Amino acid sequence: MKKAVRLTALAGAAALALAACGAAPEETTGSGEPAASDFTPCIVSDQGGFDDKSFNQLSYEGVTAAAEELGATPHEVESASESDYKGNVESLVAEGCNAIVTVGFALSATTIESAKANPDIDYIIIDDAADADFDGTADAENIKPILYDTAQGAFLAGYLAAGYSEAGKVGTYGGQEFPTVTIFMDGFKQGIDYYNETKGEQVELVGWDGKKGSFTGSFAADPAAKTTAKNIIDQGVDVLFPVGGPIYQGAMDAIADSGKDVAIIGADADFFETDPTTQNVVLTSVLKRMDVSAKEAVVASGNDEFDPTPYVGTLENGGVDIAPLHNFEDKVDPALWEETQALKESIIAGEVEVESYLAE
Amino acid sequence: MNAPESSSEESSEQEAGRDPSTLDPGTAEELEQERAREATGPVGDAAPDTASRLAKALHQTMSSPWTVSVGAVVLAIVAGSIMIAFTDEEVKAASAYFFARPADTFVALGQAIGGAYAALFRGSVVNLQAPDLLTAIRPFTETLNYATPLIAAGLGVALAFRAGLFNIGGQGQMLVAAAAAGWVGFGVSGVPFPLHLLMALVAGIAAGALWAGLAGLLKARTGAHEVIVTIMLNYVAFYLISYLLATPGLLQAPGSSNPKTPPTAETAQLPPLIGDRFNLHWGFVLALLAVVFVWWLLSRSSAGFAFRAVGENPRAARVAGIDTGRATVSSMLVAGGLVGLAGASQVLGGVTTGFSSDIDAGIGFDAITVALLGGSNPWGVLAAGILFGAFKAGGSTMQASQGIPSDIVLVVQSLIVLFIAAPPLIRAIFRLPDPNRRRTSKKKTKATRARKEAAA
Amino acid sequence: MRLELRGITKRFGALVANDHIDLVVRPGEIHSLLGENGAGKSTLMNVLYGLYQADEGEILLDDVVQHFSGPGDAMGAGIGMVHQHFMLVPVFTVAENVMLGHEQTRGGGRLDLEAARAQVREISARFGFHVDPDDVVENLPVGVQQRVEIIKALSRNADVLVFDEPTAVLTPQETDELMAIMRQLRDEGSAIVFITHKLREVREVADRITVIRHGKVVGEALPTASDGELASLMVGRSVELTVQKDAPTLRDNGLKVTDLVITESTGTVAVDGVSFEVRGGEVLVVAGVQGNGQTELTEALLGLQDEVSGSITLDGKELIGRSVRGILDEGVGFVPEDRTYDGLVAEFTIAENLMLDRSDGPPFVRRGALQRSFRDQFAREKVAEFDVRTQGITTPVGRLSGGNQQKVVLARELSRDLRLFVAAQPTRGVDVGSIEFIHKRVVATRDAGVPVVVVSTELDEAVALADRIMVMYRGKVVGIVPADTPRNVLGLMMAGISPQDAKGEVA
Amino acid sequence: MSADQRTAQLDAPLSETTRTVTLVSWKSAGVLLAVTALYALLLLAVPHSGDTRFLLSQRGDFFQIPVIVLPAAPLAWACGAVMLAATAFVVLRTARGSRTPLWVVAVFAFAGLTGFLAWAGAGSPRDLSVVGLLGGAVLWSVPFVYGALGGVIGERAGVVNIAIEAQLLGAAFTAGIVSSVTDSALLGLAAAVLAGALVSLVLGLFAITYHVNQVIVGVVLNVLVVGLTSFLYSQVLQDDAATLNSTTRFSSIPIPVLSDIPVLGPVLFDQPLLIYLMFLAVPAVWYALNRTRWGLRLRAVGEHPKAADTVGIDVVRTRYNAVLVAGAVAGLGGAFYTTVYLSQFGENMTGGAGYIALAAVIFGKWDPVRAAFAGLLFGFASNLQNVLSVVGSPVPSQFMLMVPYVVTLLAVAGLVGRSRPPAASGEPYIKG
Repeated sequence: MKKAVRLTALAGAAALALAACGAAPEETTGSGEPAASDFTPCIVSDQGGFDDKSFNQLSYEGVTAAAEELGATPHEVESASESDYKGNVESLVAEGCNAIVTVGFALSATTIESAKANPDIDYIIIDDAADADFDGTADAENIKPILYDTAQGAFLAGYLAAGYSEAGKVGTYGGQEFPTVTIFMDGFKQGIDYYNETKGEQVELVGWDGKKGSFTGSFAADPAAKTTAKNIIDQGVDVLFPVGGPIYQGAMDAIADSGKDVAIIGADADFFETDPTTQNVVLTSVLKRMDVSAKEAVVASGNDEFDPTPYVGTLENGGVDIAPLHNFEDKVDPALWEETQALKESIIAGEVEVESYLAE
Repeated sequence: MNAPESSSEESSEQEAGRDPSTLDPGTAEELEQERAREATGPVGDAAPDTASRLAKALHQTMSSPWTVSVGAVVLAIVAGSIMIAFTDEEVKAASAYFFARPADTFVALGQAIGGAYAALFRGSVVNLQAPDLLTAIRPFTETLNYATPLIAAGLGVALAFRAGLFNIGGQGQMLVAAAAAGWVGFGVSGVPFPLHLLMALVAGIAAGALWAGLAGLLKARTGAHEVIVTIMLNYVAFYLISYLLATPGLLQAPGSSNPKTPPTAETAQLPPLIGDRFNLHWGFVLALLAVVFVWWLLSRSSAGFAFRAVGENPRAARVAGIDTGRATVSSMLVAGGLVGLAGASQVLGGVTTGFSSDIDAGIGFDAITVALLGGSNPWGVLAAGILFGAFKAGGSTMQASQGIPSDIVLVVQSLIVLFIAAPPLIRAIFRLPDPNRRRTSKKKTKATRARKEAAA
Repeated sequence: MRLELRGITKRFGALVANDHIDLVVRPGEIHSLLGENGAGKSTLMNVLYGLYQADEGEILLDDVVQHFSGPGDAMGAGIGMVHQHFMLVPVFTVAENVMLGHEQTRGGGRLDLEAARAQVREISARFGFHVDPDDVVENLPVGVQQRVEIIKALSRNADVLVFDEPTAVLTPQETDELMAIMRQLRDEGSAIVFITHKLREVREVADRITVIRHGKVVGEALPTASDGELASLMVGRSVELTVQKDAPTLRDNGLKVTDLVITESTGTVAVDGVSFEVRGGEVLVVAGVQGNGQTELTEALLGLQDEVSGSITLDGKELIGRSVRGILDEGVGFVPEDRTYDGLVAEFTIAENLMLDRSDGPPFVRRGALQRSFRDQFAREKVAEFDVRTQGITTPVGRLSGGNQQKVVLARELSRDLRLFVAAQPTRGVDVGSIEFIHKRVVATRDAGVPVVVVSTELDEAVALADRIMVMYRGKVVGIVPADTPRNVLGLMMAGISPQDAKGEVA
Repeated sequence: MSADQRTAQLDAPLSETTRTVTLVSWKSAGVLLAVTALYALLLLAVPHSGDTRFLLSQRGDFFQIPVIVLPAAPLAWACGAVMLAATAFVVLRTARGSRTPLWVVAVFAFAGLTGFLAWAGAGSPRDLSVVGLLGGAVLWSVPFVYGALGGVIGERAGVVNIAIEAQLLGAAFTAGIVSSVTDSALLGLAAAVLAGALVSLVLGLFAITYHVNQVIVGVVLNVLVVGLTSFLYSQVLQDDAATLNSTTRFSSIPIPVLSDIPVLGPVLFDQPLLIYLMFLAVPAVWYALNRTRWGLRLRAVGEHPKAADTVGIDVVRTRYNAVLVAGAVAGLGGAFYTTVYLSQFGENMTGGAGYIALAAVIFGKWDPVRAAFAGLLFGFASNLQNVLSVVGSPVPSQFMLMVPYVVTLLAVAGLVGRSRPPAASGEPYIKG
């Protein structure tokens, strides 16, 4: 056994040695661009971490993009649990951050506290109003809440899915029962109901009845994500709308295993772009452009144009949208797509109301 | 499966400086050894000449458990360095042309590792770049702040160890304690400051105690192994708290549908210890008091005497009229109460803005490592808790300033425990002398068997 | 095969367990290795069997030097061992135990149990063992288990057979059986090493005797040597085996056990309808081969057994159903059979062990706190009184020798006001000097008017200490007889034969 | 005097053997009674009316069975009656001093479950797919069963394997990378086996060679592997997820004819290779432990290592061997995550399955077949929650998720009766 260990070590060392045989780069004397800015944008995640394929990741991308544009070096801290939030935000303050992006409702209280203690720093909180006293405004003047009325986008997706479904059954499920998740499911349901109303159809929604539904219990592509998807597929749906980061990957596997022709609808980003493996399955995606808004807010802060007014992404301002059909253009009745586009205009115009806790 | 006798016994070895020879009267060769021992004089006899006394002192230092602990920490930090180097972009870039210009790699390595540990130091002990003194010492107060629940929970695990029980249930005990303390903390109103705080603390400690006591009761009554029971109770507690958090009218904050509680009322919060600028709160003092309490309990009280007797040899304890079942239940109650203190201090001092189902923050498991590192001795737990608190505080700064993933801290912590649990390995690596040159563990095996029989 | 050990030396740290031991055992000979407990016999045999490696010296078989790195090598060379503590897996069948380590397999790695069974049957028939290969070992009586050990050795074609203290667990009759088996083996040409400290057995069966003491060979003898000669060789001085005591002064109070039945958790009835009485001022010795219910009986007296029916009264008070604490408080002193398991906490100091049974109240504890100065003073007194040889009262008790450990237990148990004293195997594994001391304390306790129950498996001790002897067999009382009952009658009783029949058979 | 005569004499007293009696415990009766009472309370407190739709076949099955629609309340009460009858039977038997037979518990559990399903699914328009319920149970149980087999093998050799969780996670991670890079699920499986064995090697090093308390090593290893895999996941896999973390999975292989059996066909005979392997592994491990030289020596080492040593068995080597095999088997369970169920590795994706497997070991009384059934039971309980949430269960999901753990608590507290672990389990062997 010892011999085997040695052999393995030897092989490993050899591999390293081979890899280390590259040529050294020329000495570069200050030709590289120095950090153009002394502005330091920072971001702290919630427990999901920056690889959650959801709001942490998109926000992180926004911050990185902003930093690039500003020529700054971003600092980031991932939280492992809620007792880390305070310490992590404080670490960033100690590192001299000028703008701190905090992601998620879980960081709300910490953000407010830190913002009050550090009025010179700009705070941007994603998916939360930072309004602990329920007075309708953020609790500190240097916090910019960024929120998304994703029910509007999901409404369109629901309408589209209902029209697309041949089985007359569509499904949805969430990661955990958070408002930021159920707002998608609510909008989706309203879209289906609207379709049934206007068309006199009976398309059913499995997995959410407006109050209760199916949740995997986490925002991970864990076995529960797939099982939940599988059980919904077993009910005979042909469109599936998984809400919550990577849980859609479970749906992908469940669809592959079922051998059935089930389409999925993406949440947050356009799956067609972000995950090429979904290209043949993704009907459309409900877009929540956190990368864009986070970037804009950070850039504004970097240019001393920070505006603490809350931002609510809607169909109107483009913060929320529905992605193009891509590969499904042939499969979707063009008339349906046109109706969906028209519906979007009606929502913007206020002719069709989408209910959500963010709707005015 | 067996209770982890090694820790508790090791700690008592260390206290008593015992020569762990065997003492089974049944086998003849051991009598032979005993006879020789009596002939050659007691082991503790120091040789008269100075040189050998010095050598002996050196031998004792080098073979003491503390040296092993330090060795384990050093080894684990070396392993952490390797991971840091692996993460660092500069190192990766430079190592690609290692043979062309090796110096670059070493410089990059030095910068990466040096930078990381400098950040760890800056984040956990003192920030020398700080503009004023108060800001400079702030990191150490953060360390103590993180250490507070670790010490309390570590004491809970250590106490159980000493009573021969392996309490893996820290997570569940913290969760129910946090829920109870939190519920009193925000659900009760109109009670003035110290009283409200006291009520919340008592609720938390009691809840933790009951949750652990349940495991103790099952062990004492049915012989169900406490490791399995406490692990299962962790899950039960987690889902129970998740349910309470998701249900309006129970723990969920009114008007919200997030699985999160309302903030703790001001009157139930542990006040800041050294001013509002610092997060450090009176929970740390409670943790220190808990250290003293556990020390007194274990070494000065009759209850602690019974716990230790049951932990070391339950059969002998039973024959001596000690109610082993009662000792099991009550040691778990106290252990759970200590872990409950950790949970209460989390929601009354650490996270007063409302909490969710991960309020235990892995402390229940970290407490095991803290207890092991501290040799299940209250003062050792204090030191180990502060060390791990420093890891947590510094880990955040390491991440913020050097981009080093926090998983490394997890790995370093678990390596420390692994190494500490295997003194022979550390001795082999550092070529330290072995204090027990004779056969050592046969007695342990016997004690384990006795424990098993007593449990059955 | 001729076995020769030359200059075998084995050290454990500073101590020398075997010091240049030479020994020759020829085929067709029973060579007895005689020595006190702890003289180094077992170490020597473990060296021979490859369990230990000798620091010096060599082992020769038929004049060829052997190197044993493990028992496998020794067995391969033809050495078989019947261990003092049986090396049998309790949950395995006889056949499985016999085949373990040299299994034959059929296709697919399947164990050839049939071959093993056949082998067991064959050897069993050759020596008249009556062992069923499919019996599970833990269900067999010890005597039969020992035969399984012998079958194990024989199935490996051992030419040299080592019997390590084989008679400790046998009745006198079973011992006779074993002697016959050993002779039969010898007559078939085996070389036999018989390790024991029992003089009578040596003289009965050995062809030659080697005596070792303190790890050294101190002499050789022939079976014709007298007991006294052998004993003084073995111990190094003349030993007084009798205990000085006066006739008992009986009191009215005492222990009364009526129709006691103890059931173990496995369902085995360990003690089955036992009744007896011990009055203040007398010693009742419970004799019998180990494992016939004596342990359970003493444990029940202290409330350590769960499934108990019948009645145990002490001075008229019922003890059954009371907690151990309650029974201790009634004034019961208890020296457990196995002090390491049951009597002491090895990691605790002498002082702590001396207060182990009084850790719940005055004088050792007040208001929940240990009274350390009282404890230490008490410990110093007791250490002096009971002559515990130690560095100090803070020495962990695990560092003491067996005899001194037993003195600590005695000191603790005898320092309370007793109304009953129960001592199970009080001198097992204890050196000769301590044995005398312990016996004197037991007699002193009796003379103080306390009823005393002593469990002993050594007939010599039973006869020496007892006022009356109660013999147990299979959980039942065979009979309660006076201490001057002839030894051979007692021996038969230990095999389950009633006193009347036993006397008849002896007569 | 011949040998035979002597033994004949000796046989006389020996024949008078020690009396034994059967001790029965009221624990199982008590537990059954409590469960029945709780069940009745549930029906009374939260009555549900309407029909429950049991779906027994899947679309595309060879035999189509129509949806069975049953009135929920009568069915649930009927099941309750069966439970009560079983409990009464157990009470009677216990009073008469005989032990509770396993089949009564099985009947009790089946009735309770059916009744519960009827109650939970009452009035829902959704079909309760029995195939989905059972098929999912089989799938969910895969890591539990392999993990439990690994636990049994280790513990029968005297090494407590708390590191099952670490073995599962390490194997899932390795299988994920290897099958992603090589595009071969089979190679992924092989890598998982190696990874499981590697974790075992560390366990063995500390537990066997350095005599460290096995429970501690196990717990710490679990934490260590979580840390390491998370570290590598974020540092390596995330950078190039398309190459490194999109695994090739085993596809289902329907067995002709057998897979067409109604209900059981799709549940048992339309599965990927790893599941068929599991069906084989359970009896294989049983056979290996009980009928081969390897197993005999392994058990000897776990029961009485010194006895094994004295017959020339190398205890340390045998234990290493057992622990490595145990890790390899548990590794197969880990491979399930990334080569069967999902096509990517996720941080801490095993989520405590190793601890459930450990519970299955104890529940199964250290017997591979019983442990496998215990694993199956836990798999069922885990899946039940998922199925019911789609059907629209009245029970909060958190309570359903608690079920396996509560069942384990009941089990270790006496439902299965006192069980005897291998005698030397958890004890390091020190020669001499």
